Amino acid sequence: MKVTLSVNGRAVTREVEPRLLLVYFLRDVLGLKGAHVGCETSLCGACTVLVDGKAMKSCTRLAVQCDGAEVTTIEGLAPAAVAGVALESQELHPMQAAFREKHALQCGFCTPGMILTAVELAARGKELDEAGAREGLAGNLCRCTGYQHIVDAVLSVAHGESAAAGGAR
Amino acid sequence: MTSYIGKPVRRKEDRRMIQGLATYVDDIELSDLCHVAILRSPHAHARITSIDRSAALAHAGVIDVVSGEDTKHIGTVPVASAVPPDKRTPRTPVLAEHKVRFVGEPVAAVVATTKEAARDALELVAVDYDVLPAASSPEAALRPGAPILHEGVDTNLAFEWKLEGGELTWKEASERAERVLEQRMENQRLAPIPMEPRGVIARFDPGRGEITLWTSTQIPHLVRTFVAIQLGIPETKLRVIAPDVGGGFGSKLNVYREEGLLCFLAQRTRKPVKWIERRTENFQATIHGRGQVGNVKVAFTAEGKILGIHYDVLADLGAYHQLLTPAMPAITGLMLSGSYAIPHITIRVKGVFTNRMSTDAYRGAGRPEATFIVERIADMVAAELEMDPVELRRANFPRAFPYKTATGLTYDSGDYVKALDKALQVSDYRGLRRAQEEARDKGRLFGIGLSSYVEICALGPSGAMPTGGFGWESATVKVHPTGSVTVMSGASPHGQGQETSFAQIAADMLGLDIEDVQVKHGDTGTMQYGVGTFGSRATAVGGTALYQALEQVIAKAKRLAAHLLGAPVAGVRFENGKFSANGRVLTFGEVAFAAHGAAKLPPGDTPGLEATSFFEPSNFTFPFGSHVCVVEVDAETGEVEILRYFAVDDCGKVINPLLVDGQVHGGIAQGLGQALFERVVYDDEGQLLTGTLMDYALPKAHQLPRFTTERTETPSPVNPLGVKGVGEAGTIGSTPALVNAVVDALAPLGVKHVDMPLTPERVWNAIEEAKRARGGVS
Amino acid sequence: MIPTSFEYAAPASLNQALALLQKYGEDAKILTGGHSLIPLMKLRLARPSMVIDLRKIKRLSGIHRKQFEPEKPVGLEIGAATTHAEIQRSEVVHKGWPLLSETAGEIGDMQVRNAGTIGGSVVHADPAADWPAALLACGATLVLAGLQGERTVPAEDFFVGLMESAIRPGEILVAIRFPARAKGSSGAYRKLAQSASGFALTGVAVELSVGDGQIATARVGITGVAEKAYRPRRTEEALVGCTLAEDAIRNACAFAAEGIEPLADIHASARYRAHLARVLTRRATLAAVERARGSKR
Amino acid sequence: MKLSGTAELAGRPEDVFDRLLDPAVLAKCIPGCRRLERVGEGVYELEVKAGVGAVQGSFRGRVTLSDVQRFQGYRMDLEGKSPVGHVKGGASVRLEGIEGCTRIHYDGEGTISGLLASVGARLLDVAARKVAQQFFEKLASEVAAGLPPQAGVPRGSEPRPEARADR
Repeated sequence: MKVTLSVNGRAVTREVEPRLLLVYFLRDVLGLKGAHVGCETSLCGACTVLVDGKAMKSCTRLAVQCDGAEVTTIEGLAPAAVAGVALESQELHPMQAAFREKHALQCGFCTPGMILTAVELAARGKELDEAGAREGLAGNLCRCTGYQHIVDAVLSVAHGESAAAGGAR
Repeated sequence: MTSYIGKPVRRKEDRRMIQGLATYVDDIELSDLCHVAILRSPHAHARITSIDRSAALAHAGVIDVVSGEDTKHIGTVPVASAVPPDKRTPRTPVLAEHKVRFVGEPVAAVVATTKEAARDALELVAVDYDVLPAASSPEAALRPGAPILHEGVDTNLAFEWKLEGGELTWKEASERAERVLEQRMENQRLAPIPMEPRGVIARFDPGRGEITLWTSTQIPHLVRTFVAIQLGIPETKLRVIAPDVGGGFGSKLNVYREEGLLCFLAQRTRKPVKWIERRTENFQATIHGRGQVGNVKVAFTAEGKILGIHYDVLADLGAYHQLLTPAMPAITGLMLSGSYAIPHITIRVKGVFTNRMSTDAYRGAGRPEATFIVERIADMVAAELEMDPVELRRANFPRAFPYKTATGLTYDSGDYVKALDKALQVSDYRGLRRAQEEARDKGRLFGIGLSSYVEICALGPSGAMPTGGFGWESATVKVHPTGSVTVMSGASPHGQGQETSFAQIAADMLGLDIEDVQVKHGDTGTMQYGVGTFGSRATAVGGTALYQALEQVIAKAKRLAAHLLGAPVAGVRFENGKFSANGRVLTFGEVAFAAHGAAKLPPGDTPGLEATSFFEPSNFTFPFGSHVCVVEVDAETGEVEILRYFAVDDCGKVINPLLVDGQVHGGIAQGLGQALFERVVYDDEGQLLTGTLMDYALPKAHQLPRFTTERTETPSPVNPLGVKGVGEAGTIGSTPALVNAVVDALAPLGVKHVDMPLTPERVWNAIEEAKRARGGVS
Repeated sequence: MIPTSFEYAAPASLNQALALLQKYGEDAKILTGGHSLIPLMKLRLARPSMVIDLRKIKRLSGIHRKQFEPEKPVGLEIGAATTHAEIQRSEVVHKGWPLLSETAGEIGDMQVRNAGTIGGSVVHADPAADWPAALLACGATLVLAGLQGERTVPAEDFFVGLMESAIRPGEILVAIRFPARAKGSSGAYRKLAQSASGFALTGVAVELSVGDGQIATARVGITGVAEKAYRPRRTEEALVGCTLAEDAIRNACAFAAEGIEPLADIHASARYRAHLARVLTRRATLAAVERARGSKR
Repeated sequence: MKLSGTAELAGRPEDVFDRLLDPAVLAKCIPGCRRLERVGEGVYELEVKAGVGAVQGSFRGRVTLSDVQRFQGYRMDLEGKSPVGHVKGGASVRLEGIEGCTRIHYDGEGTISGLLASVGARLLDVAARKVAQQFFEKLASEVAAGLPPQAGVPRGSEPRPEARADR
């Protein structure tokens, strides 16, 4: 079955089985390995991507459901992302930069999904407080960090702190 | 001259991870890659009467289907535990042979050209079972007439092990004691749940007869050695690569059936094969942790001096030994003195086979169990004597270091009073107690919990390792002609950040920009043998190996610089990456280039500038700390709210405070997980009831408080960096702090102990029972 | 993680969807957000041969104020394919039916709320889902479409049993209607979540009105406790005319699990669920009373 | 898991007993039964599509009847396999004649293995009760339909299953 959608700003059309999940469409068909599969029950959030601007679990969507949708993955988040493929040297999205600055990741497996959820959360701006950030991250599990640095990263972007400031490299 | 060590350097590994460019096993694509799906036993205990694979083989895309009959020549999955010496070690086949012994045991494997075909065909493999009664818990497994897991012996007892020591005997300790308290204590089974499940890819090169194995592991070199033994191939024909590894927490400190199996399938099908664990498989067949239930007795004086601990424990081993399964209760035994000077300690362990997945090392590995027991004891004794738990702890801390415990360990260095005092200060302990009084006056259940832990890290010296060796670590420093440096560490990380912390050490010692140092790890095909990252050892043991290699490189570079500058070696200063003598200066890069150009070498010296070093520590290190947890309990629902959490940890010298905070935060979260949420549940038939994240609760962001972390810094004398290790501290300290806080909150009702996890219902039950016991109306 | 094979269709109209449903019978499943169905399909616990995606049928999503009967006050109609997040964020809902905003915000997590739909959840009839409690408390009516036309079913007749609703083969839930709320009324939802899944160990929705220093009307919906969400009739009766004193309300809420056979599983015993039903009914009632008084001031 | 309960059928034990063991009747009464064949003395193979709500599975298995004491009772053992788990259960069934009716007492236990056990635990007790209830409801009507039309035979009452989880 044919599906046409926009991924990181680029239109793609592919023939897929109806049962193909969006996360496998991204990973196996398009080679975008940033969305990860961490559970089978739609709980861990490692597969989170933005569908039409909203954070969604790509393991709980069929690729065919996304016909006509605009999907943004971690690879396409940074402003200078070239043709949907991230480059080692490119400029980072403020949330990506904040994750590095605040040491909001360890093993990195949950990180792409975490960042995309964080992007939607941080759009709430100043009204986002710590409790709201924690509640908002409830759909993304991290086993490494205890979440505190992630919450700090989300709040720093939401509140407009410059991620580039402070700290050695 | 340090410009990186001790500073919050941002991680070098982050860039690829925040852009989705990291490479975990499942991200690796190979041409012609085939997919493996594994059929697992739905039964806890059954005889396999027949396996019909014809329908699966006929399914489109299926290349092969194998079962235990095909793999019986493959050696047993290894057990590397040296303790206890006389234990039963049954064969652990890569695919079940005749019998299955736990839900999730691999029975057959399907290889297909797509993962859809492999998954679909799995349903077509028809297995008939003759279901047997299950020994579904250690207690049940020891009952007379219990079903026997492993034929040949009429018991499920794998071993009995006893450790007894100290200046007093238990008899003396209990006779001299004012009182002896007794309590049943359980360290429930937990699932480690790294966010990346396991995954294995194997590729066979028929021309060279070589296998490349990508696996999500903490110990690539040990996997190479053991899998080569299993397969009966020379170790030179197997290359193991651990790419980016998405967390391990001990669960990837193992050699699993799928590693040998995939190598076999790659050889057999001549295709590269990939198996990615599903989360349901991860719950069933990746090791679990803890699983100890025991009875503890403590003898103490009226002044609160603990005279002896006597602990009888059943260790729930599961159906087979994995790599270190039998060693876990031994580590608990060794650490039963906690951070106290206790004149007598006995631990008697019965290791029991059960129809469940194996238990093994899970973050803390034996120490959280010990710490939970000792720290609960400290609070129980304090409550019994109506002493402040702080004073009881003070009264029992050892006064001088090194301190030799009744269990035979020597604590390297410490200042337990200092860490405790700092914890009291940052938490405003007195203020908290006042707040507690006010809250109690209003009928609120407000609790404060302490935990003063010590842990054993930097495993280990090799001779004292529960593995009977492999306590060392290695590092290679390769200086390239342009002066940039590759560090190769044997301690393969999985989230800890060694690419940064090791680069900090190298950059500082060589006076380089950190960008000029690249840390490599995880590929046995390109680097020297190493042991791995576990037991909070990477920095203390692997970092020291690096330190030694760097010293060797500097020594050689100095000789060359002296030669080039025409000065005696002793007259050359090396500072900030510059060699100077006689008023002349050479940069590190210039010396590196000269070393490779080799046109003007000192007599007898060789070209090149690199060194490999192996470090064998003389002792373990013993990090310590004090945590304070503040909770409020909802008296009606039993819900526990964590109001504040303070941690003061002493991990010796700190290379990167940012990474240390990260380790402590994550550790605390995991420890609170055990205390509040997590448990693996098997029913009486041995069925796994917590098979997904819908039923096994990992802590989520909104379920945790903000942690306040502070440090004291007592350098370890065991290594030149003075570091101790921090990977497990948070996990070890936090579990008893939370439970002590909840019991403290419930103390006015008469509650003395609550079993973990402290689910709302359990806490509510404890409240109700206490009310009934007091004759109150519920 | 890999569902069994199936056919897929995204019909443009409700009639086309109904025709497909008729054609494929019980092996067809309706898909809106997918957060009830796709998890089951990934584990292969659901194996539909046909999945009918309603995403192109515009009339199935949206939140509208609507007059259901002439001369009756204006109520609220929520399309079955409306996401939890849309309901949570809706100003109309927030102002007029705060219980619904609150309930929507308690469901799953942000990503689930962004994708999951009220209709999908309601039809799935999970005994621990949040919406059924709110629907019962609000006296909602479900609009079901079939090839023969539409019919409406009151919420209390809709939830039949464990994951079983009154929807008939061949029918599609198109909308949920909430009647207008009287002045001086308000609602609240109180839930104790199962810590792993976030589903309700017990969730209680209360919708009531206050007048003359007492509770004038009260409806209560309880989820998570029994095999289906239910209304504790004796508690509702006792609440009507009850003074606003906590003790009086406590007494009324003592019947919240009366006549119910509570579920038991590894997360909570039957006894504890019954206990939570009583406690949370009182808490939800007190919160609703507080809001109702506030709204009158 | 244990499952026990009672159900009442119209007609005396002598009238209904043989119908209870009739494959045709069983096939009609077992909820979701797609196929049922007698393959030996008291042994039936069957295919059942069973489920709760959207959770559905196809089971293949066999039912074995033993200890058959005509008009009094029998033992029934059941085994079913599906890709998502296995079910196994057994029950002793006793018939009691009460005023021209038959009261059936059943007392059984069952286990579920595999994925079904680990993800569906909370559904199982209720599902088992529901299946038992549907079975006896259908049985009551099947038996009543098979009785000679005769006045005054009291109808059976609502079946009353009780499931109890041991966990």
